[in-house]
Parts: sequence; C-alpha cells; structure tokens
Amino acid sequence: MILEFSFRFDQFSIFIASSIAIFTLLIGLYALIFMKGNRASGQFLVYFFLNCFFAIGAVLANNLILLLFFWESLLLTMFGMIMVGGRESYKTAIKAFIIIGITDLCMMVGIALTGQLAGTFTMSAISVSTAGLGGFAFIMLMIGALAKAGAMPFHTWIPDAASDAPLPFMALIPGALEKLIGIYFLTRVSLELFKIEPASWASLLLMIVGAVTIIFAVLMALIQKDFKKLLSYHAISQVGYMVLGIGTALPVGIIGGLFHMINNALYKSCLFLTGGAVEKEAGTTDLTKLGGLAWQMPVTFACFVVAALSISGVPPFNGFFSKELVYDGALERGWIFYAVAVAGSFFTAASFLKLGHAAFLGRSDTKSKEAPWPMLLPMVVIAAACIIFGVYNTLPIDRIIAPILGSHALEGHKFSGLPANMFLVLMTLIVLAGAVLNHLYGVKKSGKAIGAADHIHYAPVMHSLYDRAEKKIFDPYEIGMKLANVAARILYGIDRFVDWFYEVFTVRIVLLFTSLIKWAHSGNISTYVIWSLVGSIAVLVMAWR
Amino acid sequence: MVIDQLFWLFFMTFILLLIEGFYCVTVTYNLFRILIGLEVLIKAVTLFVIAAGYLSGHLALAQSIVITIIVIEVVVVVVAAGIILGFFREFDSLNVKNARRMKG
Amino acid sequence: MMNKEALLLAAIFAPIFGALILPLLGRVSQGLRNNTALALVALSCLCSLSFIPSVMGGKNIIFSFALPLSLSLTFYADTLAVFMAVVSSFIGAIIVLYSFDYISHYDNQNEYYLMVVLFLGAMMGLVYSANLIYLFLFWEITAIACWRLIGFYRGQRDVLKADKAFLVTVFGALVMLIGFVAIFQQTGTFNLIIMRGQVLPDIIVALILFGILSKSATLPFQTWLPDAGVAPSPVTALLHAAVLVKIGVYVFARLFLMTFMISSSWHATVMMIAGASALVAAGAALVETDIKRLVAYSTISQIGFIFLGLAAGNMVGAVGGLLYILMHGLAKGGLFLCAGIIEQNAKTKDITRMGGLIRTMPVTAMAFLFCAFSVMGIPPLGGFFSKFMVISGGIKSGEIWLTLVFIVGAFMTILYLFRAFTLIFLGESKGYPSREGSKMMVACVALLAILSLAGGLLANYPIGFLKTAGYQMVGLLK
Amino acid sequence: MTYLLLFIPFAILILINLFPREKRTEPAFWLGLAVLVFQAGAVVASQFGYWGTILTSQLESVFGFNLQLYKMGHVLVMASALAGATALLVARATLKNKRDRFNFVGLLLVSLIGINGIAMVTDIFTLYIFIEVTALATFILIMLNREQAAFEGAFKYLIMSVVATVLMLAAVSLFILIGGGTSFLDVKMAVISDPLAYTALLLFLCGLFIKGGMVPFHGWLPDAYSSAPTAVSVWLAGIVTKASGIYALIRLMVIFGGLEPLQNIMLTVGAASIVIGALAALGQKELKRLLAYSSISQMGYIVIALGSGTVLGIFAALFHFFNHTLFKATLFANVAAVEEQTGTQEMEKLGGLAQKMPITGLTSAIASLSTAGLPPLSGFWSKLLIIIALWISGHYFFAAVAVLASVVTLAYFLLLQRQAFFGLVPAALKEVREAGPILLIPAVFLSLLIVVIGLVFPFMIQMVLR
Amino acid sequence: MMLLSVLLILLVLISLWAVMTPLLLRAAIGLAATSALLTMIMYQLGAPLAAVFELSVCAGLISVVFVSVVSLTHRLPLKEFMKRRQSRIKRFIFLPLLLVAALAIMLTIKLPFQLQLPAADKISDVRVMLWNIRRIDLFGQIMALLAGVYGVLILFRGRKTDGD
Repeated sequence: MILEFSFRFDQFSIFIASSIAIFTLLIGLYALIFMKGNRASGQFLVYFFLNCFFAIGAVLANNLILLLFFWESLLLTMFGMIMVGGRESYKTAIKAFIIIGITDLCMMVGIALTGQLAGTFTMSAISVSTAGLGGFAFIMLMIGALAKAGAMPFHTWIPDAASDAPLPFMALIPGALEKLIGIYFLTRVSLELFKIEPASWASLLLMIVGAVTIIFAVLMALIQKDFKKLLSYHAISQVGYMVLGIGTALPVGIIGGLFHMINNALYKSCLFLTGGAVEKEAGTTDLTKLGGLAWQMPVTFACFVVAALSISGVPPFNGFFSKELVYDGALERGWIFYAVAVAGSFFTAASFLKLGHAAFLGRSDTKSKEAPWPMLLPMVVIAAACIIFGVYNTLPIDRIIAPILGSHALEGHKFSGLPANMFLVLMTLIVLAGAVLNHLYGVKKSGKAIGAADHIHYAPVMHSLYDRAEKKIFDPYEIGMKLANVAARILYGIDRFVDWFYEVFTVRIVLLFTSLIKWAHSGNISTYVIWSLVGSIAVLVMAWR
Repeated sequence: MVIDQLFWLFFMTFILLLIEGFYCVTVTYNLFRILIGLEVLIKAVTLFVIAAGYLSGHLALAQSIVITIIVIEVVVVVVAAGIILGFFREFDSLNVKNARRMKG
Repeated sequence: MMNKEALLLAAIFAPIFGALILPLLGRVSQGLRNNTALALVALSCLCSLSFIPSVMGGKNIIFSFALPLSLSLTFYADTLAVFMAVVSSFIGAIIVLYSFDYISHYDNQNEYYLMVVLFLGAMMGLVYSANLIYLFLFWEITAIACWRLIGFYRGQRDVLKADKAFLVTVFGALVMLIGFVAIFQQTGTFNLIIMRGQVLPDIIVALILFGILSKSATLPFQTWLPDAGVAPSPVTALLHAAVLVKIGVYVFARLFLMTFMISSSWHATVMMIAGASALVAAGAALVETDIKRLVAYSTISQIGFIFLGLAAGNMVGAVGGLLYILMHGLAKGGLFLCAGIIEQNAKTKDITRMGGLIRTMPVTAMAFLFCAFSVMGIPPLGGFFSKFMVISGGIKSGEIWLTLVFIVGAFMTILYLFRAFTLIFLGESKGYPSREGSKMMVACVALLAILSLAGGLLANYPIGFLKTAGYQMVGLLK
Repeated sequence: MTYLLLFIPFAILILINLFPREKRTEPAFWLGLAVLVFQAGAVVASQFGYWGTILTSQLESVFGFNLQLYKMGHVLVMASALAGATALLVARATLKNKRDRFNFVGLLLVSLIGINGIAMVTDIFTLYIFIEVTALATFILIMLNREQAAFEGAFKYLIMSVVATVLMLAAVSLFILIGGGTSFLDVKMAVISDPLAYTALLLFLCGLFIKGGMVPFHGWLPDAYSSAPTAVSVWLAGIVTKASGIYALIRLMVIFGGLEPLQNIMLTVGAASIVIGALAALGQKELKRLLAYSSISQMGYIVIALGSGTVLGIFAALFHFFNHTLFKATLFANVAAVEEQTGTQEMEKLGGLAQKMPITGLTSAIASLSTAGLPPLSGFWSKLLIIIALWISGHYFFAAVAVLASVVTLAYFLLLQRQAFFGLVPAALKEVREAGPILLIPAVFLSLLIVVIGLVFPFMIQMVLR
Repeated sequence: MMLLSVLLILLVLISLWAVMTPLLLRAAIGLAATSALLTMIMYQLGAPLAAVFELSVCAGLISVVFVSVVSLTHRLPLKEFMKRRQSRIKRFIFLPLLLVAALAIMLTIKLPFQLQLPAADKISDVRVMLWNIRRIDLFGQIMALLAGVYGVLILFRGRKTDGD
C-alpha cells in the first residue's frame, strides 16, 4: 500500500537511463584528470558516481514514491559536489540545496495528491484530469520537474555554481543530467499522468515558462564576461526550448522537445568540457584575459566550433533539426512563441560568436599547450555524436523518440529527415546571418572581440534592467530569503507574546490577588472578629435561602 | 403562650448582650476593655443556657452545663489577663496597636 | 521461557526501583553507578524488544492486579506500547551512554543519574499502563524528574525555568485528570482495555487534549520547551528530542486512536493547532541564536507534523505519525548531542559567535548534517518516509490547505537547519580553539546519525511493524 | 480502649510532676514519648482486633463515661500520636530552656487528652469541653518562651476561640431548649424536626469553622502559627486546629451529611479557603507563615471533600486529614532544622540548603510534592479521591477548583524549594551543617511514611474500606 | 414574671455602663455588678446551684483578677487620657443607639416558628445529673484547671528567671 519497490523498463526510461550512463562515463573520465590536483577529488568522485546511481534509479522507478526517493537523493550528491568546489562554495551549495529542496517538497505534495486522486502510486496505472485538485497536483509536479531541469524561476543557483562548483559537476549536472531527468519527468507528467491537451491551460502555462526562460536567460548570457558563466546561462535558455516543445502538446513539438533534450545534453556538455580544457590549460576562464587559443589547442577549438554551431542551430548539426521541430510546433500554437524562439536562437548565435572570437581567435598573449588526451577523448566523442545526430537524424527520431509517443499520436507522418516546412528553414538562415552581421558590427564598434555585445548591453532600457539583474534583484532565492526572514520575525513575535503571557501577565495577575489578600490581613483583631461574624451571618443566610 | 413570650424576652436580652459584647471587643483601643467585652459575652451565653433549661424543664442539665462553662471560661479569662500582663511588660502600654504588628 | 508478564514488570519496575539505589552506588564508585544506570535502561529496552515477535503475532501481553474502586493495576503491551517503549528506551540508553563523559565534571551527578533512570522507568510505566490513573501517575513522575533535571545547574535562572516547565506541565496534566475523572463517571472504569470503542463527548476530549498539548509543547504551551534549554544537553536531548514530548503524542495515539472514538471535527481542530504551532516554532527557530533553544523550537515544529499525521484519521497518516516519532527521536537526539559537544567545546551557546568548526570537529559536523537532513526529510535518511507519509495522510484526510501550511513549515525547517549548520560549522572560525568532543560522545552522535540513515534504507521493518498497530486502531475513519 | 486514652496521659502528667525539680525534664520527655508510642501502638493493634473487650468493660462501670471510639477516631488518635512525637522531638532539639521543655511536655499531654477526648466524644457539650481544653493548652504552649510576637498570636487565637465558644454555646442552649439533651442522638432528632435547632446546628458549624481556621474565619491562624515556637507550630498545625475544628466537622457531616444546604456551605467555604489560602501563601516571605496559609488551603480540601456528601467523600476527607498531618509535621520539622542551623526563616536569606542539608532538603521535597498532590506520594491519592467524590456527586465546578488550585499549591511549594533548598548556597550560609539526628528522625520517618503510603495505598484500600 | 423582666433590663443597662465607663476600675466593678445581677436572675429561675457558683467564681475571682490587673497597669497620663476619652465617646456613642434599634426590631417581629418543647427531664437533682450522667464534664474541668495552672505558672512568673 505504501511502497512497493517496482521498476519499469519501457522505451523511454531505458533510453534516458542509458544516456545518463554514457554521459557519466565520459565526463567521469574527464573528471579523473581534471580533479587530480584538488585535495577532495576522492570525495567528489564518490558523489559523482553515486549521483549517476540515483539518477538511473529515479528514471527507472515505476512507483512515484520510489521516484521521489531517488529524485531527492540527488540533492545530497549535488550538495556534496558543490561543497567540494572551494572554501567559499558552501554559500552556493546551500543556495542550490534550498531551491531544489523546496521545489522537491512541492513535488512531494504533488505526488501525494496525485497518488490520492488516482488511488495508486504506480505511474503506469495513473491517469488524472487536470481539473480542480488535479490541476494543483500538476502544477506541483511541474514545479519539481522545472526546478530539476533548471528552468526560469528556479535557475538562479546555476550561474553561481558555474564559478564556485568544480567544472565536471557543471558539465554533468546542469549540462546534461538535470535536463535529461527534468524533462523526462515533465514528459511523463504531461503525457502519461495528466495527458494535457493542446488547448488546455496547462500547455499554455508550460509554453509561457519555456518562452520566458529562453529569452531572459539568453539575454543574460549575452553580456557575460566569463566563459563558464556564459555557458551556464545558455544551459538555462536551452531548457526553455525543451519546455516550449513539450508545452505545445503537439506530436511535432514533443518530438522536437525530446530531440532537443538529447542534442542539448551533447553539445552543452561538450562546450563545458572545452571550457574545462581552457580553464586547465590557460588557467582562467575570464574572456578579457583569454585569446588566440585556436592554434595552441586545435582539438579543443575544433570541438568548440562543432558544439557552438550545433547550439546555434546551424543546419547540418543536430541543434538545427530539433529546433526546427520546436519552431514548427511553436508556430502552430502561436506566432509569438515562434518569434521568441527565433529571437532566442539569434542571441544564442551572437553570444557564441562573441565567445568563440574572444576566446579562440585574436592575439594570444598566453602560452598554453593542448589538454591531455583523456580530456580530449570525451570532447571528440561527444562532438562526433553531435554531428551524427545532426546529419543522420532519422536514427534518433524514428528509432528512439517516436516509439515513446506511441504510433497513434504521430498520425502517420514522419518527422525525421529534412524539416518539412521550408518557410521555417528560411527564417532560421536569415536569423543566423543577422547574428553574424550583428557580431561583426559589435566588434567593429567596440574594437575588441569581447565588446561584441556591448551595444546591446548598454542600450538605454536594457542597461538599467541588466544592472538590476546583476545585483540579483530579480533572483527569487534572495526575495524568498528576505520573505522568510520577515515571516520568521513575525512568528517569533507571536512566540514571544505567548511567552510574555506566561512569564509576565499571569504572574502579575496572580501576584495582584496575592497582594490584595495580604493587604486584607491587616493584623488587627477587630477585623478578624468582624470577618467571623459576617461569615456566620453569610452561612446562616446561605443555609436559609 | 406564656412560654413563647418568656423565651422571646430571654432571647432579646441575649441578643442585646451579644451586641454589647461584640461591639466592645471590636471597637475598643484598650486591651483590657476587650476582656470586659469577652466577659459580657460569656455572661450572655450563661444566661441563655439557664433560660433554655428553665423553659424546657431540663434545669438540672442546664445547671451542670453552666457550672462547667463557668469553670472553663474562668481559666480562659485568667490566661487572657496573663497575656495582657505580658503585653504590658513588653510595651508598657495596653494600646491595641501593639497587637497589630503581624501583617500580610 | 520466562513468562512474558515477569518481563513486562521487569521492564517497568527495574529502572524505577533500580534508580533509587544509584546514589548509593555513586558513593562507592562512579563507574559502577554509570554502568548500572546503563544496564537498567538497556534491560528495559531488551525486555521490550523481546515482546516484538509475540506482539507482531497478535498475542498482546497483559498483567493486571485487581484492586477496588477500579484502580486495578493493569499493564498491557500491544504494538503501539512496545514500539514506544523500544524507541524511548533505546534512545534513552544512548543518551545515558553519552552523559557518562558529559556529566563527568559537574557536581550532584548522583541525582542526575537517579532522575534520568527514574524518568525512563516512568516512561516505560506510562507506555505500558492500561489504567488511566496509573498512566497519569507515571506522567507526573516524569514531570518531577524533568523538574530536577532541568534545574541541574542550580543557577537562579535555571531553577526558575525548571519551575516554569514543571508548573505548565502539571497544570495541563491536572486538566487532563479532570478529563479522566469525567471518563470514569461516564464509563465507570479507568481500564482502557474495557473502554475500547467508547465514544467520548467533546468536553472530555477538550480537557484531555489540554493536557496532551501542554506535555507535547504545542502552541499555547510551547514556551517551556525552549526555556528548558538551560539544562545539560543530554537532558535536553532526552526531554525535547526523544522521550518527554513524545509522551503527549503517545497518549493522543493511545486514547484517540487506539481506545476512544472522537467526533471527526476534532481531527481538523488538532491539525489546525499543530499547523499553527509548527509555523510559529519554525519562525522562531529561524530567528533564534542560542543553539539549544533553536533545536528545541525545531522539536516543537516537528511535533506539529506528528500531530498532523496522527490527527489525519487515516492509516497512512497514523503510521506516518508513529514512524515520525522514531525518526525524529533519532535525528533530533543526534542534533542535541551534537549541540552538547559543540557547546562544551566552543564554550558558548550563541551560534553567531561560532564558525568554521567543521575543520576541527569533522565527525560531529557530518553527524549534525546527517541528522539535520533526516529532520528535513531528505530521502536516503529516515525522515523522508515519515514526512511523506504524514503529508500524504494530511492530504488524504481532505485538509489540503492545512497540509500546505505544513509544507511551508517544512520549507522553514530546511532554512533554519541550514542557517544553523552554516553559522556553526562553515565560514571562518571566530577564534574559539575547539577540538573534537570525547571519543564516547562522538561515537554516540555518529551512531545516531548512522541509525537515521539506516532508518531510511531499512524503512520497511518499522513501517511493517506499525502497520500491524494501525490495523488495531479504532479511531481511524478507514 | 477509650478510657485508657484519657487516663494514661493523665497519669503520666501527674507522675511527671512528682519527680524532683532538677531531674524532671529528661524523664518527662521520655515518658511523654512513651505515651504517644503507646497510643499509636494501641490504634495499630486495634486495627487487627487484639484489643480485647475485657479491658474496656470493667472501666466502663467504674467511670460511666459514655465514650465510643469509631473508626474515624482511630485516624485522629493515630495522627495525634505522630504529630505529638514529632513535636516532642523537635522541642527537645530546639527549646533551650529546661523549664520550658518540661512545661512543653506537660501542656502537650493536656492537649493530647483534649484531642483524645474529641476523638471519642458522643455528646455535643463534651465535644465543646474537650475543644476548649485543647485550645487552652495551646494558648499557653504558644507563649511558652514568652516572646513578644507569641503574645500577639496567642491573644488573637484566644479572642477568636472565645467568639467560637459563644457561638457553640448558643447552639448548645438551643439544643437543650428544643431537643432536651445534648447527645448527638437528641441533637439529630431536634435538627430534623425543628428549624430553630437547624439554625443552632449552623451556629455550631460556624464555631467549628473558626476553630478550624476556614477562610472567612481564619484571621488568627497565620499569626498564631508563625509566632509560636516551631515545636509548638508542629503540634498546632499537625493536629490541634484540625482536631478541634475539622474533625468535629467530619463527625457532624457523618450525621447530617445528607442535608443539601449543609453541603453547599461546606463546598463554598472549602473552595474559598483552598483558593485564598493558596494565593496568600504564594506571597509570603517567611517559611512558617507560608506553611500556615498552606495549612488553611489543605484543610479547605478536607472540608470540600465533606461537601460532596458521599461516603467516598468522607473517606477521602479522613485520608487527606491523615496525610496532611504527615506533610505538615515534616515541613515544620524541616523549618525547625533550617531555623536551628541558619538562625532565620526569611526565605530571601536562605538558598541552596539542599547542598548543605541533603536529608532535610530531600524530606522537604517529598513533603512539598506530596502536599501539591503529585502522584507517587500519598497526597496524590487523597486529592484524587476528593476529586472523584466531588465529580461523581455532581459538583463539577468545585472539583475543577480543587484540582486547579493544586497548581497554585505546587507554585508556592516550588517557591519555597527555589528560595530555600534548590538554588545555590549564598555566602552567608557557607558553614551550615546538616541538622542534628533528633530533628532528622521525625522528618525521615514521616516522609518515609508518605512514600510508603503513596506506593501501598491502592492495595490498602480494601483493608480500610471494610 | 414582672420582676424577671425588670432584672433583665437592669442586667443590660449595667453591662452597657460597664462597657462604656472611661475608667478601667469602674469597668471591672460594673462587670462584678452584672454577674451579681445574673446570679439573682438565675435564682429567680430556680437554678440555685448555678447561681451560687456564678456569684462566687465570676463576681469573686474574676473581679479580683481584673482589679489586680488594672492596678498593676498604671494609668494613662492625664493629657493622653483626655484625648483618648473624646475618641472613645465618639466611637461608643453608637452602641446604645444600636441596642435601641435592635430592641425595636425584635419587639416588632414575632417568633417566626412555633416552639415545640420536649418532655421535662426525669432527673431534677443537679448533683445526680452532674456526678452520674455528666461525669466526663468533671474530668474536662479538671483538665482545664490543670492547663490553667500551667498557664499561671508560665505567664505570671517574673522576668525569665532561669529554670532549674
């Protein structure tokens, strides 16, 4: 009744579990070398592989409670890994823990509610409508999934972690693993548990969240001066595409979202790995100090180019095809979503041009040699995967993603191969060209590669928004903490009032009576005699009444 | 009928003497006068016992009770006098204020 | 095989009467006294453990000695009683072990051990007694033991706080006594076994609830618990975490779940009170700077969760509430004992003046962290299962908004525990040269942390055991 | 049995005075103790029926007293024996002047005779006489060492007892007028038939209230207890006020318990004295005065139990009567010990004595907790029975008052413990040592009795209820 | 009947005078007079033994004690005495008024209930009653006297002379 230890091996969960395993293996290999210098590397690796165990457990679980069990255990390993980062990294660790901890509690409520509504906790048997209480449960579960995936309202810990946490962590968790698990659960919830229809408010909500995540995260990414911070913002914005895709609740959108999930995992982890290589060899990830690494680190540069192109959605690479599907779905549901998605990819392209130009091209004032082969191997493998998934995209779509939705949902037509809607392809090409122009204009205007996005940065309206964003005004975590402290003070006030009631109020009342009685005992005998007489009369009266 | 009238007469005297006794005890400033008051009270009660015995025909019982009362109350009054002497020895005055020192 | 009744009596009266001889042993040698104290508590724990198989099989042990005026001395070991007995005596044993080193350099230790063992004996008596008056009798013995223990340091402020705690609990207990007498008038007996299934009018329920809330330090009466932080930390661990506050919860379960049927409106009211208490205490914990008061407030908040479970009125909630008692006992006991080590080494109770202790006290830090995770309800540790079941019980009972209040409480639990952890262990040290606690104390703390973790991984055994208790519950609206 | 209780103390009293002047205090003390031990032994023996009837019959003819010892009387006699023994031991330890000690024994025996008389009386006038005898002996006892405060306390007690006498004798005279006789049977006949006799009974009750120190009439009690030397306070608080006031009330309520208005009076007066006694005790600065108010409050419990009008109520009242003697005697013995060691009884000057005087601390803790009615001790059982009696007889409000007032009782005992025993030792009291053995024996014996009764009580009920 | 009422009225008046006289000596004498009057009333009611006892003990012994106490305690200084006189007059003036009021009330209201008197007592002789039936009272009297002896011993002895 409460907890059966049941697993389920269907098409979707096996796929996710295997990809988790592959990524952990590759990045694990990378991490062995990267963490050699760090004194807590042993501890880090323990958390690293424990994390993989829990992730696979969560994905394969068929019982919602079991899923929650593994899901929240990830919290511990994540907290451990960030703590290892450095002396000051505990602040981010705690920030991440609190954000994801709180959203997991919401998810716990969601799961309890769904279980109660559906009568059982086994996921395969649950189907609940999103009306009334079900809707509330859906939102709760959605919050859990989005937080894990790193979507907008719950993303603020990822940029901080970029600077504090060790890089392999950034590559694995925000880079690949979280997206996989988060979107996996989101799909389970929206397709299997709640079966949201395209017209329903739930899908609209998801699409809005996706769109918002895309645009704001990429705008923030544009102005970043640090290699890893820029990548972390992009990790957040890419999630927006997946959420948008699944949010459309159309087969094309969902296929697009899932395909984008895999692609993102690939190129995002590859970018992080290149960032790691740069950091290890060049000693810093600050773009202003970097430059001209292309010739010193050719393999890293090559992988970076492949990954950058695929993330920007340049045709032959995998990013392009999954984005096209998402665009198709988004356009069908509403042009505004499509416009946001396209704008998103415009800025993504612009920022990666800036990053590539600043980091790899231009003069090199630092002498750095190529990263050791064990670090290069995973990068090359993942880059190759990016290319394969792009060019030969029927393999991932038809054989892996399509069966997930089951044949009836696909209404017959095939999504793999070249995108059907030519208009979208045209638009994407125009946007990419625009991005290159903007980059060239930016570089010429500011004179150096790093300033490519300054003209956007210091535009009148944008300038004040950026400053406030930098100072974490909009960060829900800070707002939440202030709110919590204010609420705590009020509640502490209540507690002190109750304490005052005991310590001061009742004591004073009682002592008032006591002093009254003591004053009454004036000591002279006549009062006592009078009392006795009055008392006897009272007794007589009481008896006779 | 006569018995009722007689009883009422005795009862009235008893009540009047009681009022005198209690008034004297509560109002006076002098310890000795309190004794006087007490003695008046005892006399009132003795009277009433005898009257009750007389009216109900149990005069013998009343008399024996009165004798015992007198003996015991004498001792009480003597002890009271002793106490007053004690007070006098301590404070050289019979003012009631000296007997009001224990408050609260 | 020694018959079960003898074991039952031994479990109860061995610690109580054994405690009386401890001061004498104390004069002979400290070691002897300490070990006998531990042996006594361990004895009652083993006896209770030995009941588990027979109780699981459904054969409850009963011992009764007929007396007039329905004051017959009856002890009844059913699943609920055995569970509580094992939990409290086990944690009590660990705390006694811990206090060997903690109390070693204070004076009037004899009285300390006397009172601790008496306290645990009274707890056993209370848990097993099936007669309301004897239940009240042991309830008050624990209050007396608490009074002497809280006032252990004999300072002016400590004794004042001890008196405050004593008065509040006795006041609540007396109101409860009125309730018991009212039950006696209605049913004509104090024996719980006979009265199983009776319906109680609201007045009596209110009176008894008054007592329960005062003992388990819920909202209207919660201030005595943080004030009792002046006591030595094994005492606060014993009092706040593991045993004393659980008495109120146990009596709630024993009366309103196992024996009497109460009107369903009470479920909502109890949950409301518990919710308010959880929130207020969580808020206070977030603001508090004294380490013991902070953990005490967190206990009040977690007690609110237990009441949520028990008052939910369904099987999941009830089993969750009882499991919560076990998990919270272990975790909170660990937190308090860590607080003890920290306080003894860092020479200060004010967490704002601590810092960077993780470098000098790694094991304690890890134990503190694990126990904190268990209290927060993070999965691999036991707290997760109990918190989940309590919340799903709350939702199943239909009180969605109330459960949300508890969720906010859970949020704040995470916040204040992490605030405490960071202020104490992380950040740069403020110049207090603190070295690790003594071997025994650290071992106890580590043991409790590992047990919390084991509680999570092997959660099935306690849950299975409690499910059998759940089936016997009368008060549940299935 | 009945006559022995009167004649043996009388004989001893005379015997003591025969000794030559120098060598009389020591034997007087031991003989006094012997009387009390005999008395206790007699009560215990009679419980098991050893006390043959042969002994009583001859004396019956010789003296022709119409005395009769009921089961209730046994409680009073036993209590007086215990309280007397404690008073004697405390007196031996505290009264320095040899002459005072000798007079103390003498007067103690006189009041003992008075109390034994009260226990056995069957006639309302004889009851008055014995009450008056004990009162007389107590006036003089209070003034034993002729302190200035003692005069004031004794004087107030005397005046109030004269007022009580007036009320009682007025009632007696009315009984003679209506009933024709003063024995309880005639009184019972008169009260049932005639309203005037009913008023007389009420007057008699008021007289007893004054003697017992119930709230509207209690003015004299705190002054008398606190001004008397501690040994006398033990005797006074332990048994005298209770015997002369409360015991007589119990005897009357056994006969007239059924009358509804009487019950109401008892309940109101009892509740008033519980509450006001407890609240006044909370504000006190000296130990003895605090204990005096606590006695008022505890006697209020006995009276409120009588108000329930059921047999269980009477039994609970008697049981609390006996328990109260135990705790009050222990507490006053402790006060004596504290006074002897520290020289003062102001609570401000005291502190942390439990460290220096462990046994006294322990016994005072046991006695205080038992008075507050905490379970393992005997006080709990009597309070519990009182509450059950009140609740079953339907007086819910009064039961609630009785229960909740015991929180205030606990409050002022905690105040006492905190100020005197439980805290840290102040500088001034550094050299305080444990009290002498003579003072400790009674305290330890009585607190042992409290604990034993507390544990054994449930099993003891059968034997007592029979 | 007539004589009895006159005596009763006299008794009340004399005791009023005894209570109100400023001088303590006069009060003591007044008290002796009241007990004498009481003796006459008792004699009138046919209770000779009680009357004799009352006369000898109350009029005799108590008056002697009171007079000796008054003589032992010296008088207030004149000035103090005059001041005290005024205040006492002011206080005691209410007493007679109170008495008159009480008398008026009692005269108006009748006995609310009918008085049933019991059958007369068989034993008419006091000696038989006292010695045979009420023997316990004698024992009580002895005890009271004994207590009185102790009282006198302790109270009236001089300054705390050290005991033997």
